[in-house]
Amino acid sequence: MRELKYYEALSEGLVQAMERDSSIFVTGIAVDYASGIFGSTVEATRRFGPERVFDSPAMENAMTGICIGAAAMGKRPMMVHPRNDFMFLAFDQLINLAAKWRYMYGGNAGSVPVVVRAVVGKGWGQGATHSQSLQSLLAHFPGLQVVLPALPQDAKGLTIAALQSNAPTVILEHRTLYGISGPVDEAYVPTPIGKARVVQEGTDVTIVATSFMVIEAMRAAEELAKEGVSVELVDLRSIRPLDEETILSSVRKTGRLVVADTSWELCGVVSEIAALAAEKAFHSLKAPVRRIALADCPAPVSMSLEAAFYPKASTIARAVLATLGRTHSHLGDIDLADDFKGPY
Amino acid sequence: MRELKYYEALSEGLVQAMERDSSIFVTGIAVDYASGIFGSTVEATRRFGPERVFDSPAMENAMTGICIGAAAMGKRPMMVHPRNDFMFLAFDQLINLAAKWRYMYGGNAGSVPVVVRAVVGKGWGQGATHSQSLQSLLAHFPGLQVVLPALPQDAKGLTIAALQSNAPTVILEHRTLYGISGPVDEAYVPTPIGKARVVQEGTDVTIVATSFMVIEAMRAAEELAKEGVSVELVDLRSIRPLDEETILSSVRKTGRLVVADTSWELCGVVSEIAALAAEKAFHSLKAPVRRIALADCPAPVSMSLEAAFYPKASTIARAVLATLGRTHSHLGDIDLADDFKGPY
Amino acid sequence: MGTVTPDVEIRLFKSVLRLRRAEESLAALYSEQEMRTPTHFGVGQEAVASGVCEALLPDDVVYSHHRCHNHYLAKGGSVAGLAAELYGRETGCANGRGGSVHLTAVDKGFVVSSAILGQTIAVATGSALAFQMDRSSRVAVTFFGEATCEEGVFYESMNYAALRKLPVLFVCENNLYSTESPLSTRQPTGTELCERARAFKVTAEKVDGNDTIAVFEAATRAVESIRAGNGPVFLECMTYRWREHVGPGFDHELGRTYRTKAELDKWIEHCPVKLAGERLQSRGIASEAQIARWTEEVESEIRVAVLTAKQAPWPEAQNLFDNIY
Amino acid sequence: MGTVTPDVEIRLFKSVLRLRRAEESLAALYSEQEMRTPTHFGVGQEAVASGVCEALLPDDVVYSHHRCHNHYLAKGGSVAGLAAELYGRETGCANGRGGSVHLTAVDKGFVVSSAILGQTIAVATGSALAFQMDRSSRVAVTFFGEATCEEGVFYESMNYAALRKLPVLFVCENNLYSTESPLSTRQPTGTELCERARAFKVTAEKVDGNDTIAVFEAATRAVESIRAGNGPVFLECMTYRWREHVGPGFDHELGRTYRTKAELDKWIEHCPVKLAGERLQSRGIASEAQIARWTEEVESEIRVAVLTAKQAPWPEAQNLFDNIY
Ligand SMILES: Cc1ncc(C[n+]2csc(CCOP(=O)(O)OP(=O)(O)O)c2C)c(N)n1
Ligand SMILES: Cc1ncc(C[n+]2csc(CCOP(=O)(O)OP(=O)(O)O)c2C)c(N)n1
Ligand SMILES: [Mg+2]
Ligand SMILES: [Mg+2]
Repeated sequence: MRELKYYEALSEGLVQAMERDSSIFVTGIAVDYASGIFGSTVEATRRFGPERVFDSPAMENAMTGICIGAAAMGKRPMMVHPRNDFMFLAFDQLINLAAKWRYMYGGNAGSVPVVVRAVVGKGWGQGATHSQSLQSLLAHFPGLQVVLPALPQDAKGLTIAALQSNAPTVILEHRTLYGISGPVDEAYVPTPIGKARVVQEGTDVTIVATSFMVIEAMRAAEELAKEGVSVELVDLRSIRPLDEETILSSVRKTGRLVVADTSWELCGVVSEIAALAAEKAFHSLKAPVRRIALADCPAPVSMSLEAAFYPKASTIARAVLATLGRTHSHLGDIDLADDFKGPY
Repeated sequence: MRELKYYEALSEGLVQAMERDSSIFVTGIAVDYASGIFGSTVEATRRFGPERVFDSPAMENAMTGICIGAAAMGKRPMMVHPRNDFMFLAFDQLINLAAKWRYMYGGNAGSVPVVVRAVVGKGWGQGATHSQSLQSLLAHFPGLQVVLPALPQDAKGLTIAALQSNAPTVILEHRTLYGISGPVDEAYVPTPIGKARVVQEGTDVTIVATSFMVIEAMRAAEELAKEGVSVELVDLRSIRPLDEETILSSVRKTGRLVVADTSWELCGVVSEIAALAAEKAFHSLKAPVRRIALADCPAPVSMSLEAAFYPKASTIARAVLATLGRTHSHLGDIDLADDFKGPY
Repeated sequence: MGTVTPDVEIRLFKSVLRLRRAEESLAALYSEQEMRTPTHFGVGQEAVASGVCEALLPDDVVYSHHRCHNHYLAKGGSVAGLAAELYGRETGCANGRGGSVHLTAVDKGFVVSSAILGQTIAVATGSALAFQMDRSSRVAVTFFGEATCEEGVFYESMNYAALRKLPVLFVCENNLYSTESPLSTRQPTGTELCERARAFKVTAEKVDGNDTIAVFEAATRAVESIRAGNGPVFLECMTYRWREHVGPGFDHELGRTYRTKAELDKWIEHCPVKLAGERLQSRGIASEAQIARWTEEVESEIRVAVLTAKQAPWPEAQNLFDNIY
Repeated sequence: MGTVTPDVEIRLFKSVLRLRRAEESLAALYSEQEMRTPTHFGVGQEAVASGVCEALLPDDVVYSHHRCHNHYLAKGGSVAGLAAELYGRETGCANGRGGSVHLTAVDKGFVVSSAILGQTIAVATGSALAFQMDRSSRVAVTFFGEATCEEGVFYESMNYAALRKLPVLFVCENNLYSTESPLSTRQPTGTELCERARAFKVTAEKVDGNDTIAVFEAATRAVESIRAGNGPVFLECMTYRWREHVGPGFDHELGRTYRTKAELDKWIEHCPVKLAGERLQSRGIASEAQIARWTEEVESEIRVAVLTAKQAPWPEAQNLFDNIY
């Protein structure tokens, strides 16, 4: 299959969906710039013009409400946040209205199919307010769908699926994934929301990972294979709805679980998956579950601290070995240098 | 010890703190009404007057920022939300600034000791936007403290502790607790933030509960005792910082864990506690952990649906029996009628 | 009174009468504690809803806030759907899922009301955006209280609506209070909300919100200007809430002192229903007997609605998870 | 020019000169990719920071937004603390935890800057509330860009500041763009931000933001009025950002077309540093040689700051968890 970069896959999914559905429009700060959200909205802007792709003033809260109101009249708005951290300002509209709309009006006021895309920052000293990853908060609320494409194929497929779905859907896209390439279907095929992907099968340990941690986990799995450890890697993709079945059947098979997410641990995705295993695959578990998350502090800026703040492939690999009771290993230096270039 | 109602305990803690610390002030919608936040700010208003207890326009976001700015100048603002659901509008200031302030400025800009009190609604058809319980979201973020007093003693003690602490602290107070009485120290004694309370010791099962679910769990434990089940009940009190030690040592003792919280399950407090046990008390666990949370839908309004939506004492009791492998029991009808009276 | 034909005057009167009778009946029943949903009655403020909705076409859309019964009814929502919703029944306009503050009657153009201040201001603006994109001549209207003008979302929405000249009508019901807080504790002395709107390049007008005809005429002007492509309009309607903020009681009877009985009495003097009725009679458009007949019609709609609601089925627990996605 | 003594003029010039030289030097070094923090340079906008801060007393407090270097430096923050922060060192003004957008120099009255639009508008308002409660004569100032006037928090804050007559000065630097978006895509045609402020009962004035003296005089008037208890003031300072939104480059060199080189050139013509320097010379307050000496003084402060910063220690990983609570 031909390869696309993640941002190209996002773009292709969006353009194909917009071709098919004239009710889709795209807004948010900077969506129609020449740089179009790190390339992902450039083609849509070129193809569909300012009627369907247009900039927004700085007004996250009302703009989210505006998208809801347009959706109530039959549109399919996609709102983009250059950083998901700006969404805090829009939580009221998103969580307290969009997520509840269909239910709260008894189904009689229709649905509000708003798609919110938001970019997760990391590194280059973006600091505490520009590098959070809000999946666990958002997923807490029934009525929202929350997805995190890790691979280009799913960047395209989940964009399509979100734009087809009637439920308000948040797509969190990790900035460090944008430049990564992978095979992507040319056809217009949605990735089912609520289905995890088994990236690789294995027998010794299950790693459940999200977003950028899937990439780190792939590198960890490769290295672990050299040590004779067979990893089954599950890319969660959707946090809500959660694909309990895929997770549980993998854990029931391997009996060991390591979970890695791009946010913090406390009340985070890592805890959710660990709890799920402890509740519903308890009798298969052979060892304590291990959670891998951000260090429990706000994101620091200095390079020297960022290195300690973010978990990496080696963090995952070491957790896998620990869960197997192996404390020593010939683990190579598998971590990539952070080669992101500033200013942004 | 003399008994106070929960709201009287809140009030006493606040008044005693204000007597000792002239930098404390209280604001928020309705704080200075004759009804003063269900009675809890009436005495403070009477004693300290409009200079220190004053109403706010409807402006949750800016008012939170205003409290931060006052705190930066040495004040200790307490901001009160009649429903915690209104806080979504203030998440940016609270999570993206207050929680990060001390860390993000390297400790050089001091701290912003803002106390946010917010009431959790339940029942009487308050519906999807007036009965959420936001502890798991808030606790996700390092830099915030999040506490949920269940008993009057802690309503007072945690109020005092929050007003003494330098970290921004959210106190979530469940509306249904306000009328409940219990022994309360007359002295000015803080409840330590970050310490759970063992409400009752037991040997068969650990129940970890929060807020109103502590009350339900007490009733469940009483009934279970009649069936010969010895429950150890832990009132979590603080979600962040989390008292891992108390939880883990109880689980290590009983080998069985049921967790009950006032919010949803996905990425919620129940999952956090379950995950903690699966990671750090795994080898003591004798049975699957059980999570008890809201039904996974927005809060409905109709009485007939509310009854199915909220977990109760009997839900907890049944989960305890299940974790012991007992499927049948003579469980009485231990659930109280919802006797909350409208309109609010 | 250029545009106001006798027909319109009759419709306006019948509308405020219907709103008044419905709210009064429901308020009376509320004390039975069978309607388990926090309810903000709109008694005293009917002319705003009736006057504005009379100026709209059926496919214009209306949004509202927590005090929403008047708007829902004036745009054509049924008393039956409202009463059943208050009683939490499956036959409620939101199937018993929404309660008093979350009403809907989409087929009548009443999209939704919502209980969080300011939400529907943005949402109505978004519906107006959709209409503009579709080159439709429909108008979106949002009703809200003056306290909502303290929330930032109002200004974000006005800025955007004016920027894009969106077909949205912002209707502020200024009833002088937010819960128990008077204007003086919330807005600077001398505040004129219309000045704020104009500073955002939004056309603005202030009217007597208890005068059905004044509201209707202002709304008609507004809607005409909006349909002509001149962008959003802000209408400030001065009015007064008779009953307590939430619930069926009267503040003075409940010992609340944040406002006086004398102030209430002054506004009761200036009752929108009375004004409209007297005008009909003094202009010879309707007799007292006719008014009595209309009153009986309305009362009967309400009686049937309440009776039916009380006998309607409860939502079934097995359907708790319907309509989440 | 009533209040502007030669001393003040000299201080104003030295201030804009210092800001300019510091930003230019840091921008030049930024391309080495050793300052790993997204940086919004303030070149071209110096007169706003210098003019306002000159009108303040040492214990007045200042807040800023993402484009904060000028405000930090003008209120007395050290180049050393700034440079070290950009280089991520333990000696940075935020110990390498904050980066370019999160500066602090509390002892100089520069409380903090923050990267989320609008946050510090409310925060400064809160500091003003504290001053008022303490019956202090201190003033709180917040600097922000004109795009922040699209965020609701600005209006919530203005309403509150005017309601309570708080001692806060809102300084808007209108540089015509938000990232690459011109005013025309964000604010209605004919918008005058001062009109908005006045509609909130906030005193407002618009000045040439590239004219140190005009800014200083307006700020002096504002601060006097605020200290006299007349409540908040809004100052709109018209100015222009020379470099790209974030990063050290020039848009035209990077092929960006959202604004023209010609527009930039027009504003470079109207350079605040040049204007202030020429005025000093034409009024015989300082000679070219004197200006050269001051320039050298500033350059030397910067050189030392950068050198020291580059050699300063990194934060240690073991201290990752310091200062969370
Ligand atoms: C964001 C938010 N803050 C606070 C509340 C609580 N609240 C409900 S109604 C109300 C008063 C609103 O006053 P106004 O907008 O003037 O409408 P009125 O009740 O007078 O009709 C308040 C403060 C809320 N629902 N939402
Ligand atoms: C709430 C929020 N939304 C969006 C952004 C992204 N952002 C950073 S700077 C900027 C432009 C702001 O323009 P303006 O306020 O005029 O200041 P200027 O950059 O022109 O100095 C934007 C949109 C942000 N930081 N915070
Ligand atoms: Mg009102
Ligand atoms: Mg700007």
